[in-house]
Amino acid sequence: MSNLGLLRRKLEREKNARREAERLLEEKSLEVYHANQQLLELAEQNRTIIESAAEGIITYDQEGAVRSANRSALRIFGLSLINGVYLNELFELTTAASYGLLFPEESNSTVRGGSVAEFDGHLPVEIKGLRNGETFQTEVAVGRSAFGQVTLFTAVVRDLTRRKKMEARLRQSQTMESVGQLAAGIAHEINTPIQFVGNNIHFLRGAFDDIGKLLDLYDQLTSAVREGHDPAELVDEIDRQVEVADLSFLRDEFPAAIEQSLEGIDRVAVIVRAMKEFSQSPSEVESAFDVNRAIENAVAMSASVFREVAAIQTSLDESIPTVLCMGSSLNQAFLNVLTNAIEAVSNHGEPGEGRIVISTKLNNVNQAIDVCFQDNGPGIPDEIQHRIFDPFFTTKDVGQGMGQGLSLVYDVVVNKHGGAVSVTSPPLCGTTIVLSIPLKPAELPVRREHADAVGRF
Amino acid sequence: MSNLGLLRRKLEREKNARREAERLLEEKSLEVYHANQQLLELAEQNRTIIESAAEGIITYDQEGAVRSANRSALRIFGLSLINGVYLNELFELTTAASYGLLFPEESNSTVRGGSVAEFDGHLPVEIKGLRNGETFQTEVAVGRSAFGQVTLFTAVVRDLTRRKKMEARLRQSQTMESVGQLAAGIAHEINTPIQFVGNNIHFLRGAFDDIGKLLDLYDQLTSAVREGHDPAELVDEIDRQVEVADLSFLRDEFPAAIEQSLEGIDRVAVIVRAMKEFSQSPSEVESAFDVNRAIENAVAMSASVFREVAAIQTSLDESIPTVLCMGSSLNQAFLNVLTNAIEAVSNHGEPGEGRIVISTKLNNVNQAIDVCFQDNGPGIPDEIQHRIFDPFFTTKDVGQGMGQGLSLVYDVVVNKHGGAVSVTSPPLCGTTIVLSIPLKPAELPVRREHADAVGRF
Amino acid sequence: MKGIVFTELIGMVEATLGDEVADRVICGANTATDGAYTSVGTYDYQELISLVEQLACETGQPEAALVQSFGEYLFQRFLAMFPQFFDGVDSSISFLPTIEDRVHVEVRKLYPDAELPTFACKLANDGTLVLEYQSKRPFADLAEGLIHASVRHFQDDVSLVRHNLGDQDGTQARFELTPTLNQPNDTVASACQT
Amino acid sequence: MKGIVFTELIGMVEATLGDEVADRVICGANTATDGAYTSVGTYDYQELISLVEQLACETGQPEAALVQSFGEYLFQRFLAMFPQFFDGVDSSISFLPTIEDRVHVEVRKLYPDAELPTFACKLANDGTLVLEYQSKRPFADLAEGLIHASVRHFQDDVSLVRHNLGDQDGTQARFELTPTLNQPNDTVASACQT
Repeated sequence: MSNLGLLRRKLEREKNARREAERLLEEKSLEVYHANQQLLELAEQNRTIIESAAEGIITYDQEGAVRSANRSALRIFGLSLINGVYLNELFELTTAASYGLLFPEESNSTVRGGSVAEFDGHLPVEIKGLRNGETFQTEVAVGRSAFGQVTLFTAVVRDLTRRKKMEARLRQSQTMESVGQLAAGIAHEINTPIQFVGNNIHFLRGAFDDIGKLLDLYDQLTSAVREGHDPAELVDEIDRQVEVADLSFLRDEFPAAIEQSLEGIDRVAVIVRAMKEFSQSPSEVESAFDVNRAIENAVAMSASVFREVAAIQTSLDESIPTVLCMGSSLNQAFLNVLTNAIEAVSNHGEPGEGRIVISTKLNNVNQAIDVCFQDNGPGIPDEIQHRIFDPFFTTKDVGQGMGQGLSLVYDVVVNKHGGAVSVTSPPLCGTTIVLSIPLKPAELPVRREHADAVGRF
Repeated sequence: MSNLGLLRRKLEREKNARREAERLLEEKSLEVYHANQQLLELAEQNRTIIESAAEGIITYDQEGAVRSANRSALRIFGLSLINGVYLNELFELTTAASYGLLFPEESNSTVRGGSVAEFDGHLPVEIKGLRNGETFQTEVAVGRSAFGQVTLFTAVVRDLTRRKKMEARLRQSQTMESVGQLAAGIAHEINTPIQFVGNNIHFLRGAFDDIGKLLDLYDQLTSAVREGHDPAELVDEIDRQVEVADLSFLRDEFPAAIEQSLEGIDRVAVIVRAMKEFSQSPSEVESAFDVNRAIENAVAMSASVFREVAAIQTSLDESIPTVLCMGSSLNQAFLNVLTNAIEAVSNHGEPGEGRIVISTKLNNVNQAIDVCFQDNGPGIPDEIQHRIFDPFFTTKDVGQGMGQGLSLVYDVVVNKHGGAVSVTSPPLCGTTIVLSIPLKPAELPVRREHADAVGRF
Repeated sequence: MKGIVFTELIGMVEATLGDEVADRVICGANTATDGAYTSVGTYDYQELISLVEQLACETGQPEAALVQSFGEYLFQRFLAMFPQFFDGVDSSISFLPTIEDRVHVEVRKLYPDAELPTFACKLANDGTLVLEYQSKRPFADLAEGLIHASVRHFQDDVSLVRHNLGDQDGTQARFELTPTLNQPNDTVASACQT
Repeated sequence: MKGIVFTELIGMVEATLGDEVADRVICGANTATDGAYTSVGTYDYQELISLVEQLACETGQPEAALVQSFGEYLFQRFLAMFPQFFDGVDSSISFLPTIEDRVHVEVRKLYPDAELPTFACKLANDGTLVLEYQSKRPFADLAEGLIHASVRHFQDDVSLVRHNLGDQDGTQARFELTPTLNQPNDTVASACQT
């Protein structure tokens, strides 16, 4: 019976052990259930955030097949269903390089847990997206995650359409802005000669009236003489009239008034011609362009603005050839650089101390014409030199007027003409900006966007 | 012994059952481990996406204390640590209403699982954010999640600084754009009278030379007569000279040339004055403003543009008082509406068929001056009427010139002057735009942004 | 089939007929597991049928009756082991609908893969609860036993009618619990319509 | 302490001394669980000490020696139950460092809350493996038994020296495995330096 008792005790222990194991399993199961619930909720919360993000977020596998996408991605690509679609239906992947951008190698930066989407190592890239058969500009940041054997990529896609449109709109707007900004000055510049030409013509009218009366008397005199009448009384009247009209004064002043008027009219004509040449409706067609004449126009246009501010000197090499280019946009570029220089010296120097020198010369090395704008303003601090071509950069509050528009200069010279822009501003030595315009339109490289090209300065 | 065998069998079964339970538990544990790993990876992936999002994402509790935030949120609010910070340190929450925006009630839309962040029900709102003690514009979309007893809110925060800056920059740019766009036309408009005034003055110079010679002869004649010499020869010479110079022609033409010149100078002066008044450097200071004169200026400015395109009529109520306002920005608004009207009729009608009527009248009800622009262009389709005041809206491709700038009109009239803009465009009846300018500067409501106010049309 | 059904069946045989009968049943059934069951395990339902067959041999009772009795026994055990499911419930007509809505929900938390029968319930206009049992396994008898025990436990004044459905093989059946007294029963209606 | 230690101890006693001794040890120890252990459970380590005390009474052997023997037994059991940990390992000096790096990692996958001892290992320039045992519980003897068994299993030519550390209460000890033959052992070095 001891054996029996022993067995019964063992059996009891086994039963209890089994029950304990079962209890532990159910405990574990419940724990698991709750843990899963929480993780699912977290995942769902994240999913909701991702779903509501304005940026498109897609994941895709190594074959480039999309595995998931959020609402914004559908909107951005104009699709109602995106899973299973291949990347080349979403992006213009004409080159292996552009394709490669979407499949970054594992980055070397810290990867926690060995399987984490890693964005830090990969800067956003600009890729053309496809929507309803049309391309549009996107900015894509790609990350890579490994789930066991499966590698997934996550791309955060930003639609740059609106921004690009805004930038284009702004660029367009800026094209006309400088002329508009100068309008008051131009009006003033025209107004002054117009005033005195008007005064002179009024003077001429009065003078002619007097002279007309005199001519009438003289006519009577010749008639009297011819007919043998006594002219004495007429001569007296003529003398009186000569005195009244102050004929000698009139005869002295008349040519002066005429010359002054012609000079005034000429001044107006110069400005008007400059304005006209500046404001030709912008055409992208290239034609022969006289750089020196354009500089003279720019100076004429901004004459009234700078007269009290700065002495302006031109040193134009008359032997330089014309260049084949888009003239009206170059006109704008010159004017923008000039008005910036004027502003630089006016904001910082004593009145009359400002000095601006514009020179042109042939650069044989580059087969280009270098247009050099030097001012003795305060210069541009090193730390912002690389930003002055940013479309939104300004050192002043918005609304304070001129001084922007250098992004247009960059766009025109570098993007449109394949030229170069350089800025040097040694401390206390003002600023020198050189625009280098190629003599012949170069085979332009792929149109560079500003962000990519900043490194050149 | 049967009893003993029985017990041994039972014991064996219990042992096996226990081992099975133990095996199941370890199986479960491992399964759990892997499931958790996957969920953690997923959560981590989501976290990484959220972390790399350009939008700030913060979660906070019902007390408004921040629980978590992504990198962009730190950047947007200029903080290096954000957890535990309260919402009123991140946003300008001056009113209960603005505070309430960040704590939306549970929405009625489907909530999966009972605990999901829900964004659909809540549209993004614009709230002023705080960064380094300064305010900036943000757009915030708030969602609500319940975890058991805990309610968490998730806010997706977009920094609108750049966009607002871009819009302001564009608005500023557009202010000057219309004048710039008209510059070529204005130059042409000025050039013609300047040409013939120049010609006339040249004519006057020649005429005066001839007359001068004659006057010399006459002077000799009077001397001869006075001194009793024989004047016959002189008279002959005078007669010859009168004939050579065609004195009668000169005396006829001289006044005509003078009058024509004065007229030309006057035309130039009118345009220049208009240009000057238009281009006064924009000032936000209010002063007395003659609406009729501004309309005349706008018509003068755009004269050369519309002459071949449209007949323009003004019907100005001369009895309307001046208004206290920011004149230069209203000038711009008038010009923008006018150039839009010109464009409407020029793009769509036969040359010469276009007709634009501008009228002013006192609106006693609103204590405002109504400026009404009517054109017989093609009208604006219903579906885009509400968008024409959008700063980026255009029915044309970017680069095609004028026709935008209505956002400036809205900004100037509604935001800056507390006035109203209305557009009516019945099918086939052209477009009528009425700008209503209050006689006195109203107590302006909180500056309305475009998006909020679209509903008014 | 979840191990708890096996452990409880053996427990019932041991308790009512003694360890020796239980041992003979297990040995006679000659199943793969040889009678070693853990409640948290999952086993082939054919083993349960084999055990019942052996039990029928031992007792001379029909299998259906045995399975029904087991159902009644199981109800009592559930009552003891999971009192929380019976809290605030006062009749079969309010209890039975909660099998789908509450009991199975909790079971699935512990055993997400459990293949549970469905108990679709519908309250007819005359107050009759119509319950449709559907399973991959032929245990309508077990369901009947459970329902019987429930009716007895709550002391319901109802008549229970069973209609076999489908292949008539015990995998599908309709149970009708019709109140025998004309009592308006609001709580029933509300419990079943949710 | 994980239940497997308890089930294996009782298994050893049953196997070597018979069920009756095991039963007396369990009954004599008079623990809360009364000898009902499941390997997946977690139990107070004092119960193990009580069981060892009773075993010492039964056998007349010192407790330390018994625990060391149990350690050696446990090593053999692990060898049988978890062969994957011994694959491609050919010496204690290459095996022992894997306890922290591989064995405990796997244990934690199954039992995230397990309170495991640490086995910090360091390979000295002369080829000696220095292993520091540290635990909340005083089972340096168990560790020693395991290490002994390992040395025997791999037929290592090493001498084993133990230094008790800290409170000298068996919770902390340094074990030094010094090769007794002058054999260059590349695999050892690489196994330990990772």
